[in-house]
Amino acid sequence: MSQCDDSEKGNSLFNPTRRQALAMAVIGAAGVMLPLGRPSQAFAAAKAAAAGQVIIGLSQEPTVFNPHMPHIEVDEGIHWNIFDPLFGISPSGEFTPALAVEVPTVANGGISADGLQWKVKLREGVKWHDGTPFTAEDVKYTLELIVNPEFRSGRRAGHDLVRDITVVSPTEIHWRMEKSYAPYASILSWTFMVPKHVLSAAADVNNAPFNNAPIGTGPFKWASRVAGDHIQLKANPDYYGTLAQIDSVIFKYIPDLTVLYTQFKTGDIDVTAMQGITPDHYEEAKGLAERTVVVLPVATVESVALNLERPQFKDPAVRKALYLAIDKKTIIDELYYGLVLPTETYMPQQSAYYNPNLPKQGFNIDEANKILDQAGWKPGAGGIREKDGVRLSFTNSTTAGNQIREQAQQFMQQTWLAIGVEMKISNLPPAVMWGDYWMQSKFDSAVVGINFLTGADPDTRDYFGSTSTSAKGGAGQNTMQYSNAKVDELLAQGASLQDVAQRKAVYLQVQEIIRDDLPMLPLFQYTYLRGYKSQLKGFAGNINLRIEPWNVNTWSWA
Amino acid sequence: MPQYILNRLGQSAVVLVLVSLIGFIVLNLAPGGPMSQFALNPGMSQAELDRIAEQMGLKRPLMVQYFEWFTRLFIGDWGHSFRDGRPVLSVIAGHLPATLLLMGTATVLSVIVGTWVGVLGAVRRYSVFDTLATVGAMVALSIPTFWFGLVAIFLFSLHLGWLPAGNMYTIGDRSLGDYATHLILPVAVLALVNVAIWSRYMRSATLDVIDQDFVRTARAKGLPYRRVLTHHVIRNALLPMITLAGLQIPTILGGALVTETVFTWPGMGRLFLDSLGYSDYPVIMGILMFSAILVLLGNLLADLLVGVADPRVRLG
Amino acid sequence: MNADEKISVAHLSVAFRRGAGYVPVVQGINFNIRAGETLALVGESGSGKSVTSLAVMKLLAQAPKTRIEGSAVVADSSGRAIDLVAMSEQQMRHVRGNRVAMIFQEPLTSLNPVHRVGDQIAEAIRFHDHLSKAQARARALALLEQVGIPEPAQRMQSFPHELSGGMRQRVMIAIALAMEPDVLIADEPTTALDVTVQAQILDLLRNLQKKNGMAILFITHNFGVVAEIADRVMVMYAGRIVEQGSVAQVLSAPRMPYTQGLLAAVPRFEHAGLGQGDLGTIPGFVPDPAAPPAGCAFHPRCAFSIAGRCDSQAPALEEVEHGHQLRCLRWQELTASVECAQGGA
Amino acid sequence: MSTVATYPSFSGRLAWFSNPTLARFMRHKLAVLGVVMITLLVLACVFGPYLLHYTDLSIDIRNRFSPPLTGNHYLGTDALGRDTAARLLNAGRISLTVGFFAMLISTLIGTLIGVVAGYYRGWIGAALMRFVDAFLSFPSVFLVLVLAAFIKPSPTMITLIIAVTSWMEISRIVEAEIRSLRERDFTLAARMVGASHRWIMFRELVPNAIGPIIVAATLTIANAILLEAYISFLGYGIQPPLPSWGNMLNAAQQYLGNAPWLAIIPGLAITLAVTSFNFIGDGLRDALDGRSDLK
Repeated sequence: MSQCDDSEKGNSLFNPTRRQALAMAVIGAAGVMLPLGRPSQAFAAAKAAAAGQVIIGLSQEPTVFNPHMPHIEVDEGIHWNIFDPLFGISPSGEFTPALAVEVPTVANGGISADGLQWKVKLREGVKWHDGTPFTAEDVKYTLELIVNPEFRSGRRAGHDLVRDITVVSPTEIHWRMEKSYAPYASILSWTFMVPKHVLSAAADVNNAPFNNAPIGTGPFKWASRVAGDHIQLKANPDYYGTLAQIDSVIFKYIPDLTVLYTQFKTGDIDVTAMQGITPDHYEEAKGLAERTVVVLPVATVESVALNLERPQFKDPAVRKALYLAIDKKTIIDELYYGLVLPTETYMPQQSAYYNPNLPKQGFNIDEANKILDQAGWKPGAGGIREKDGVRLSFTNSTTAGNQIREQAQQFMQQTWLAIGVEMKISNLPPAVMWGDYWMQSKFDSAVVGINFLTGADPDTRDYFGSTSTSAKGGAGQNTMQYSNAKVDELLAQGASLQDVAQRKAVYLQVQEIIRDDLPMLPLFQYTYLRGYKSQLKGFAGNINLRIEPWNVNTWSWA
Repeated sequence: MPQYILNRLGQSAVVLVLVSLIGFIVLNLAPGGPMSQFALNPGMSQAELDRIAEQMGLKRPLMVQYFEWFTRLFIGDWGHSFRDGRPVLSVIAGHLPATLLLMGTATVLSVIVGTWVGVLGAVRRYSVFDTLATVGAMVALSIPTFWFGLVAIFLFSLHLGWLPAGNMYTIGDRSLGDYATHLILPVAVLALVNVAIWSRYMRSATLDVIDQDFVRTARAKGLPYRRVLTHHVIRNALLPMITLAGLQIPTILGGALVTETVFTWPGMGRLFLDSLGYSDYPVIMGILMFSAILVLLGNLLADLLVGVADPRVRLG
Repeated sequence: MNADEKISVAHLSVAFRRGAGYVPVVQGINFNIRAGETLALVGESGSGKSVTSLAVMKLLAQAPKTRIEGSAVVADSSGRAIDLVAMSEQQMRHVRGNRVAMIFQEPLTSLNPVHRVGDQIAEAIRFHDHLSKAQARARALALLEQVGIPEPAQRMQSFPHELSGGMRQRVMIAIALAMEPDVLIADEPTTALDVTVQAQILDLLRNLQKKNGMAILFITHNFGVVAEIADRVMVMYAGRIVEQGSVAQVLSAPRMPYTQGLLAAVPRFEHAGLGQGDLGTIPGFVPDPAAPPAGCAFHPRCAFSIAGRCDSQAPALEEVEHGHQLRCLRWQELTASVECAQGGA
Repeated sequence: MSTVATYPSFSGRLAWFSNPTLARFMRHKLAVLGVVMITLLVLACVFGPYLLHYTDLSIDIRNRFSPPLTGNHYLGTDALGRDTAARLLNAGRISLTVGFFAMLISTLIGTLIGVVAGYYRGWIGAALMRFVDAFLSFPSVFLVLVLAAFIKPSPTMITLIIAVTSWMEISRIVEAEIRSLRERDFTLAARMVGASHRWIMFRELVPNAIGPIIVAATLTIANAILLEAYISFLGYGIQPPLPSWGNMLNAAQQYLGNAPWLAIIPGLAITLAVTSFNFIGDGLRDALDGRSDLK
């Protein structure tokens, strides 16, 4: 049964585990003759290898377990532990082989120099959780499923460029790209492989049993779910990579952050994830005995997105003045307890493409007033500035219920009033806020946290490309309706280039232009406060992913 | 009897159609929708959102969607959750036990305490106890349940650390005692209002009974006071309370929803709120329908119970 | 207390609390009833006759508060004299339904609607004799038979609403007689019944009384019924006895104008069972006990009242002949005219 | 079940009240307390903000989370350093206004439907009452939340949402009242002199049913305030920076451990207001029900 290739794990520690796997397989296949080994002894030894449990507290409930169906961040915490991509991405942004033996690059011949031909060699001996071998057919099935019109696919961008998928052998697959598309490697790094033999057997793939009892190749197997309460995963002893040392992982759904924190304090949960610990609890949490609290930067950047088609925002002077009149430091230091990272760009500071040399914003009401005066915006009725019949008055919206953000909003409202700008707050329920109101650019301005990147890739055409505005018939998230020919040109260039150094030059320049144009007023880069019991080893964030319980198989209890 | 049940069911059908129509129209005509939660996903665009909505059948005419949904109700197909794709009925069934545990415990407690307070208040009308109970009930009815829950959490969980702040059990424990400690706060909060309601009604029902001739007869027979109270006063005072209990189901259900939201109780209320947040229309509709059915069944059951408990009532 | 007197009530007064003080509703009632004797207590609604009977049983409602004074002496099961007025609620339990039983006007509302009649009878027995349920039920069955209910075994299972009015009152009587009490207080037991049924119930009571020799206090406002069943009559007005004597004395020769008025209201044809409306021929209403008229309580309604006398001087109870007492300042002046009238008829 | 019965003559120390209903109401100590509390609360909300040192919107972020009785912040400050007292009183304006108008609208709807259903029996009445039953047999919190979660929130919207989900009790009461009233002599008299249906319904019948309507309306305010607080607490109601008692609680929830007064104070205000209305409603019920004197 278990004939894994041992090449990667020469560690003798793994031997008992394989024996346990054997025993498990035999027990699973009840009725098969029991080989006269020493199963009980093997069992005891195996327990020493993967034992105990860890409880991860989540403030949202994972509910989508088919990684290719529309889902939200929290679901990916489950995906990462059950499934594998062909290759993953490390916190430092390097691709690491997973189901592929090596990461395809131009250098190793995996990708042709023009970026059109892809060849991927797959790991041998990998098995799905149900014991069926993983082959190139599964990869082909996965890539085709994502673009299958029958399938309710969460995201097709990039995959729709794939053509002529050829299974060369069970461990090798080739395909052709319609055009060179550098971000595709990043996209593939969180494209999880799903089993063909399970999904193709389902009558309706959109409602397949798989969707609520996923089968993957990852370090953990699906065990059970109590909807609305928790999900349990069990260590996969047949995993080809680093074997999990913790046997049972429980994702506990605790919708209230106060309760979540209380349970972290009392030790009912071992790790906090998602919204985790609120900034106001940071000081206290740091002082807790036997708890470790870390501040993990994430790629999401908080900004005030401006709808540039609104007459108020067409004048760059207005955008500059607004930016100057934000007391960023107070917002960050007081409301966010200094735990988030001030930023001038959309690019996370940990990215290789981050531009650290952008001009720093400084809170300056006088300067802002001067800019507006010079631009001809004169105070009118109620002290609100106006010019050519346009009043500097607009609404600002965000998701109702995001406490700290609402506080920041009200704080900005006050400082902007000081420069004769009236901002009315009109917050909306999430379903309303992020529906047409956002997607079709029906807002004036919005406070929003966006991860502008495609995985670790610096491509941001979706957000800043002039053809990405839905309200103008484009496809993308450029809801600010930003349009700059130079940026368009640079972004197209950056996406087609495969060379990192060349790309970097392009994106540094993009950041410069956007800092100058200010289609959105960058506030800060988010960090998440994460707490875990100090005995837990191996916990680490990954800025290139949307959620951190991504490497639970490397966790262990001291 | 069957005629009566048929009549009641006929009325119920009207109620169900109305409730479902209102719910359906509100959900589908309101701006936003289930797609908006994916709007900020990387690489998402309006075209992609439209494609998914199309695949989910959300782009068809509203009436077509409604009729399909409604007719399928009868074959037990309440649709699939937009979130996890499971059948709505099994999603609800998964959350029902927690709600029933909370509601059941709170209801039993409220009935016991409320009956006691109400009867005692009526027997000792205008006494200090009666006055306190009356004023107390009015205040209890005026306290916002969720706020009371917050204060209870602050006091007993955060400040004193005696009781858990939420959830139904500790993972890995799940002993009876563990359930019990988790139940205390939410049950107390939910029961507060119900005790108030129940005791007020019980008091007036008891007052109606206590001066009746048959109670005097019972006393004239020389029965012990307790026996007069239990077999004659309370037994009769409880009759109108059965109907009342049926009518109270919406209140109790609503109260459970509120309590669950404060104590992160993994029941239907929590599910409802989560489904609202994610615009999970099938589940929202399912819960609306389910609660309506629950209420109607409760009322029907109450009517049947009155028929059993009161020999004078013969349903026909 | 005389050996054959089953109940002896002396100076019984009842006052209800109203506001800060107490309002007297029954004042200084004296009577006793011998074994096998029936005393009728007659008066309009509000005259205090029901309060008197409930005071003896100590069954007055708890609100408003009441104050009972005087004594009501009966014999306990071992023959000792006990004063009900002085007894605690706990002690009263053993008297009620046991030594003194009571039946009420409305048999429908006086029976618990949700219990079977058999159980309601057996219940009384169980708690006095500490019998098993089965034994108590056997006694109940015998009692139903005794009070003349056909098919008693089936009726045991009936609910009160399934029985006719007469049957219900028979059940009430069965409950009252369960412990063979010394004294039966019947508070208008026939008022709510049809005339024919009335007669049957009165017959039943008479027969039962003959058998077990109990004393009956029979409260009514109907002189026809009084004539049927009572040995002696007591007429009550505004909480006081205004006339009492044997049935013959009071009914054929009433001396007190109030009694005369009551009797005059009864049509010549002995139409038993006519309602209270018949008594309305006396003008006016029973006075509010909180604000009683000065002098004779009846004077505002009395055709014979004399200003300056009846409205200032309270009459005492005077014996006019052996066993016949009345409360009127002018009875001697009036006697002559009454005799003339009767003689002339 | 009629309140138009002539009241029994009343004698005693309160005789100086010409109106026996008012006299009965004044004897109800809790009801009087309710009136006093509500009056004080309304006065405080209307005039109080002018007497304070701060407005509800003035942010002073350096002094956030001051506990009560810090300097001139009598009730402390919130997460933005705004004066809790000022916010509380301004929130009171919103919450009480929403409650009042929700009551007004739902009373109008309820009365209208109740009168029509009670007056036209037959199928119109039956159909309307089925409709009422449908609404009544439903946990209105669920419906309110569905409405609030998908509609752009504003005080007007919230008022309407509360109103359209809380008129049923009133229409049931009115229907029963009208049904009994329409058999009375004065209705027949009106009909005989040729009064129109509308005249009879709204000029003859409604004024006579006004007692129970007022009682129900008072209790509706109480419920509307609670409902508004709950919706806003869940974040679907009145949106900040506009304060309401409910959204103050919502904002306070996160800081429950560190700044509990932020949660306790608005809750007390809600309880106070709702209790007062409930007391008043109870007192009115007793006062308008002539029978209570006879008991």
